[in-house]
Amino acid sequence: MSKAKITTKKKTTTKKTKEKTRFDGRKANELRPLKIESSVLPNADGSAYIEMGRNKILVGVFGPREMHPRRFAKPNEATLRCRYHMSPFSVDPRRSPAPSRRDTEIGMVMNWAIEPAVFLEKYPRSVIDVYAEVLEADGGTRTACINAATVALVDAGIPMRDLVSSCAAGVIDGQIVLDLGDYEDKEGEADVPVAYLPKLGKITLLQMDGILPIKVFTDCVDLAIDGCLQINEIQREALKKKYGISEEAEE
Amino acid sequence: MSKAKITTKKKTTTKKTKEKTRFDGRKANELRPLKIESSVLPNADGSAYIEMGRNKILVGVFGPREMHPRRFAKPNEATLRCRYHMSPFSVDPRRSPAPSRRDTEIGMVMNWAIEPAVFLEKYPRSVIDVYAEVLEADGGTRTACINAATVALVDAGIPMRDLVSSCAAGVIDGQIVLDLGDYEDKEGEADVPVAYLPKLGKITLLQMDGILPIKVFTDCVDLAIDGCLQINEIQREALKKKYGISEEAEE
Amino acid sequence: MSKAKITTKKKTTTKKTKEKTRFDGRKANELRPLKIESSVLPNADGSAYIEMGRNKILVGVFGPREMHPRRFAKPNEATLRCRYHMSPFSVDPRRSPAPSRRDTEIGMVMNWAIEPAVFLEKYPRSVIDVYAEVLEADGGTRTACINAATVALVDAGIPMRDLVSSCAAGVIDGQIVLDLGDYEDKEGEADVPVAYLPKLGKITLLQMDGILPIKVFTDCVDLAIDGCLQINEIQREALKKKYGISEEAEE
Amino acid sequence: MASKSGIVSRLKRRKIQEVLGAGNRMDGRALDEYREITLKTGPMEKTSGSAEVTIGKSRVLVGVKVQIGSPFEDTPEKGVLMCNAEFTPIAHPTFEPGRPGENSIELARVVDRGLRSAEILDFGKLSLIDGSAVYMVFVDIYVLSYDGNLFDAAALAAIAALKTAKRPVHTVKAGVITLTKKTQALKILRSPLAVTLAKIGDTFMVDPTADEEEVLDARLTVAFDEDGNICTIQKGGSDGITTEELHKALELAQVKAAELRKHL
Amino acid sequence: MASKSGIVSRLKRRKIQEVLGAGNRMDGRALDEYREITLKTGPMEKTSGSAEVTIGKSRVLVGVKVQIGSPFEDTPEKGVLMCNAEFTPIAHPTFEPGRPGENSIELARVVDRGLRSAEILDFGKLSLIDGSAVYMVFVDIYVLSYDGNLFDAAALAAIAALKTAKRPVHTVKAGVITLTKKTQALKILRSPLAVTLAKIGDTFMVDPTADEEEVLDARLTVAFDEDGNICTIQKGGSDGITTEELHKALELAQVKAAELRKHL
Amino acid sequence: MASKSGIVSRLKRRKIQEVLGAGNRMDGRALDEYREITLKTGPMEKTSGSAEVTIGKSRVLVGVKVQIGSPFEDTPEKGVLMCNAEFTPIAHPTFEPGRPGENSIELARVVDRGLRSAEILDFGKLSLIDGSAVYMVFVDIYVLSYDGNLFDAAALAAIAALKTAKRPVHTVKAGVITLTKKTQALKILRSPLAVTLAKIGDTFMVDPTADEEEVLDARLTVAFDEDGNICTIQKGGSDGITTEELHKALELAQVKAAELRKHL
Repeated sequence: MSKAKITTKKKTTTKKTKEKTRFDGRKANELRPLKIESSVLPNADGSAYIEMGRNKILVGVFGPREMHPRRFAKPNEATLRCRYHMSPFSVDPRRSPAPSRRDTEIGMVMNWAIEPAVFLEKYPRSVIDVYAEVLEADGGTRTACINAATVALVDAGIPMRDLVSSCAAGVIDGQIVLDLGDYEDKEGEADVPVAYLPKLGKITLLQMDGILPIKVFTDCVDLAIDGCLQINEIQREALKKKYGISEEAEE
Repeated sequence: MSKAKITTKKKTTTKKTKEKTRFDGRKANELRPLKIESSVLPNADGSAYIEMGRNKILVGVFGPREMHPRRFAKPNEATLRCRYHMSPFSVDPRRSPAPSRRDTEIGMVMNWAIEPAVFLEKYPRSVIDVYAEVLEADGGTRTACINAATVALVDAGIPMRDLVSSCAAGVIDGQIVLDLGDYEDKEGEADVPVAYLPKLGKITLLQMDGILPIKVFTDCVDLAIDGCLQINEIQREALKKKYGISEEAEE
Repeated sequence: MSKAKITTKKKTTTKKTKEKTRFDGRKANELRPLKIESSVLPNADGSAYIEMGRNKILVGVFGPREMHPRRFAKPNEATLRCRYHMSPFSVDPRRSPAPSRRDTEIGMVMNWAIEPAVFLEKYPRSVIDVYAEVLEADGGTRTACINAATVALVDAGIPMRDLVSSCAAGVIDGQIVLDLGDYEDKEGEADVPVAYLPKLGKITLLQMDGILPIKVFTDCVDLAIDGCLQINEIQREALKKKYGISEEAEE
Repeated sequence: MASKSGIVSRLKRRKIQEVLGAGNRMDGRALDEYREITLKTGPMEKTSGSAEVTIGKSRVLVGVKVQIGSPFEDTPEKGVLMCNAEFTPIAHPTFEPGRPGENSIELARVVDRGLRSAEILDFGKLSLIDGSAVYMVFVDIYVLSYDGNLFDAAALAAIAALKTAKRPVHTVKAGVITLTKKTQALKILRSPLAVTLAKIGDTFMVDPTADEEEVLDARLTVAFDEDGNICTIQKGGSDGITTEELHKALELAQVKAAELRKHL
Repeated sequence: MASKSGIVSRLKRRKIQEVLGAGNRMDGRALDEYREITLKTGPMEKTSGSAEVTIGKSRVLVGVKVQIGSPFEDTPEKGVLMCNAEFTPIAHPTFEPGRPGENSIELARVVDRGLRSAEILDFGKLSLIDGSAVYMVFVDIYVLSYDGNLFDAAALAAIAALKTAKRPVHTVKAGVITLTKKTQALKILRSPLAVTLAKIGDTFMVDPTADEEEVLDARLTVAFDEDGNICTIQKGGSDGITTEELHKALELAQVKAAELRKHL
Repeated sequence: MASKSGIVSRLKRRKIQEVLGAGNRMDGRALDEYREITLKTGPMEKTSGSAEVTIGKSRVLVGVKVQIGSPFEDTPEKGVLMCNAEFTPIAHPTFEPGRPGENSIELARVVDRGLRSAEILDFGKLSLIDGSAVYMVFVDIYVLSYDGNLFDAAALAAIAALKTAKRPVHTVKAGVITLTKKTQALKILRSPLAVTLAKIGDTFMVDPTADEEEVLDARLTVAFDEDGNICTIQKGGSDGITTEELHKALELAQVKAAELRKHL
């Protein structure tokens, strides 16, 4: 039975129905348990640890620092350089430690998701490295990486226009649900990861794989943005806990 | 039955006998259908497309341009840099897109075949890149690449001493034949690719694999040179079609 | 039957017992046949060939020469750079010519073993390359490489504080034996390669794999040092043969 | 796909934005207008299927090869689809020979994800001996000329090549695989087509050129199947878009996808 | 693990030696005193076993995975142990992403040699079908933070992860391997633990920090099993040691290994 | 094999040409004169066969290993020959450790093509189980010292090593391969030997030194079998040759090949 068949049939019923309970007992619009902690790495300029469901991810920020080789430096702004990497034991079966094409692509979309939030123009010719290490993966790693990277950037004292918050929504058995875990991810008809800048009202990450009518897709985006707003609060809490007040970090 | 046995037995009869017809109906001294077109790539400084039998090859020339890193630049002349590359789908079965040792060797012999024809001394410290992309392969790709590269160099406005023309001859069933296609290539006792500069009377590519008495080998070279002269005319036509007159490009 | 069981049981009897004869008829404290010759490579600044048992190893020294890229140069001394490499046919079955992790580690420990003996401070900003090529391997290649490298360094005219001499000792069937060949290496309970600077009384290479009580281990080290001292004489002979007198090379 | 921070890029951007301010594009096109598109299927004889697409001066050749190989460990009874993209150095002066860069990896991944999420093949029918021998479908994207919008060209060429591909037919008897002389179409179940929009300043436009891609703020690629469903989305570029912009962009893309489909 | 020849390193060394001259260390520790050690087993759910160790600000995570694979050619009836170490770029500003460097290769090799020479597993019992299917035990050392003494942290984390690891259980019938729902402990036969000493000038100290490693003259790592036997030795650093120094170092290391063992 | 465009090379070239003008070579040899050649077979005990050749100060060691492996897909019932060349960094100050460069690839390819086109082995007899287990013949060319003319040295060493090689003998019963204690010669059917000529200005000479190779205009390598047939030709260098020059060169090469053969 193909995905499209399901989603097309259920088109009329996919309006954030919240009756069915999910694999892990969550409601359709409920996030997985989320925990963010900043300043967790002694040698990084900024860092954060996130648990989002069973995802366990460390992000370290280094910089602004000098770009090597210098000819890659941008004359008017800093270069943001995101790297996404998974530990060999983060998934089953074990994966090779060499970067995959998927890793490269996720590094690119992380970069695009975060760049609009950073005052890069304050650090011409320099580089800001954001290294995300996925220690354990449970679906939605890219959104978790973006959430942690944002907190780590603030932790590094880098001035931000806004906090980037990221979350996916998807469709399972015709129902739109928030923040899919990996059991759901594999079963689901579609997955829509989104990153959002609440102050600026901008979507900075948007991907989708699956088969969805436009309306269902945009409903997914709306639900994912709802999730982002919830996560934004948690990010602020994590920073407040560390700094007393998070506002100054956002200008 | 080993190759040498055949060729030694047939030694007396290998004098360009033209009785037998070939796999594809050609005469022994007949080229495969040949088509060359120049200026086919919008972003290259010069380019050419060749169909030689079922070979389909695009060549792009970039330069003269600055050499990076500079320490590899030659103080008194330009560096010619030929690259031979096959698409994954050019052969059966599919090949890896990573360059093979064969690719590297063919790039080297292309370089040597073409260098003597180029006024490299006019562009000290610079580099001229010649990139050959084999889209479909049908035996004799290196000769086809050289033919197209020459036209592409003229198309790029690079002054040439002569047009390099290239063709193979070989021995099949004791008969010397011109311009082997891949069915013949695999069956043949020997294959002798040659590149020739007609004005200067110089052989600039010469390779051979097989087992041949000297006399048969030199007969092959002679026949291949005949083929080169025919191809030279076709190259001139291709350039004339584009530029009205090809002579100016050769000084 | 595990290694530890053996070595623990035999602890009291492992005092350099010399009764048993070995696979190749040697006594417990007897070196394998050893031959060192210097100045064997025409293009190296210094070189040596060693046969130690069936090990056949060539070492070439190049330098002191300019370090590329320059930013890796040390301002106050030369950089010693040892490379350990095995020919594909040096072992059975054939190995890949690409360097293995073991090769990298042995290059590191060779470096540490030899560095203390070289007056690196005489050649600031330069590099001394020591390339060891194992043509045939027979157990104890790293010790043989160090012995040959030392002779090659003197041959290159590089001033040395001392000649580094290297030899392993190990435990087989509870007996401590000197300079294990590869048949013994695979059977043995432990192998302890040592490099020693006789004048300075310093151990500069020390590794061990196996399971040994401290006392047995230090007995192995003592026996290995005995072996080093014997080898030191052979190194001096090799240099004397070439230069008449080896003392000047050591300051 | 160069950096937009250099001086040349900034001048280029200023010029493009000036023209956009007057509702025009540098090459005179309307914002919702594609350049000329050509599609040729079957140009390569040694493939199972092939197609060449040009969009303006961009040119992409796709070759499909179907061969026998080993299945993935976690899907032992299924055939395999592999997408690969090569940016040949003849396509643009800034493309260098060598390992695939980020942009070619993204191109291959987006086309691959599009084909996979549209479930174009019944992979369960592409197994010969479960666990050991299945059909591998290689889709090689060969970029011959670059002037922007490779996503749409590659997606169109890929599906056109797949739809016209003929795979070899093998028989299996007592564990022995024998090649027959027959071939058979791949049976493509769905045909996703990609539409790419660029946002420069506040203006959206379809089918960006290389110059427009160099200076764009955001890029949105949407693949649609024949029923108008979205199969894949990829947002690129270092600016965000609002939900309103998204809605308009999706509507425009859906219309353009239907237009593109006429070429198939 | 930077070069000790730079100006910064030489100033650092002078300072460290001054303090050592008075019998102290920069962080106030005694020469034979470890920093605070923590060990947590089982932090990663998707592994067969895992452990995280911190020694001061150094932090190492080890994940163990047990899977089915092919045996080595020369030991067709034995399971396989593979150690790998990754210096993640978050661990230190000087660590760059990319291929493993010399230091991570040495770390993996020393831990690997320690486990192997201690014969921690009965590899003969880890074969399912001799010659074609055996259990592969992957030990991945993931360095999350570097402040010296990775050898001791990695060796402790590795053995702790292995001792708590549960491997899948398969049945073999007529050459067909079937996964059961059972798991079973790996049965670790011996537990080697590493103790690293640094020599700066003529002074030996345990558990060197990153600063101490940067300026050290010699480094000695000794792994001991539970009976006090030595399993592996690795000397590093570009100065030698005398036999007297070796004897004292071994005695000290043996005492410290017994202390470390309390964390297991 | 360095570039001939540097100042040093141009001075070198002027000097070599001056001397050639008087009919001489820098080392006093005649134009058709080889340097001293030595050949030693069997120096390496752990190989199936080995040979070391010196030509002047050039020195090449070839090791042959015969092992069981998988056949190529398109020749399932044939054994496999693999040639590999390594330019060790001890051979010349300009050789750097690392990946094989262009020159070592060309050397391996030319020797490989020579052996292959001469059909030195009956590959059909080197299969144990068609499609799954055949003998692999590895020919590893190890360049220990470089002073020009590696082609001739490597070709001579390769065929000498192959002619004296003894492969293991296995028995096959019911699909099970068992190693016996017997060995057996490889049965080399033909012995191609290469002769290399350099052209500097208008002068041809055999057996070029490193200096001569650095400044040469053209290079011609011709391999002959024992009947005087040509097996392989490789022209190198960035100048062409006329057909007259070719004829003379081939005659000279044929004579020299016969001389070289006396060393075999």
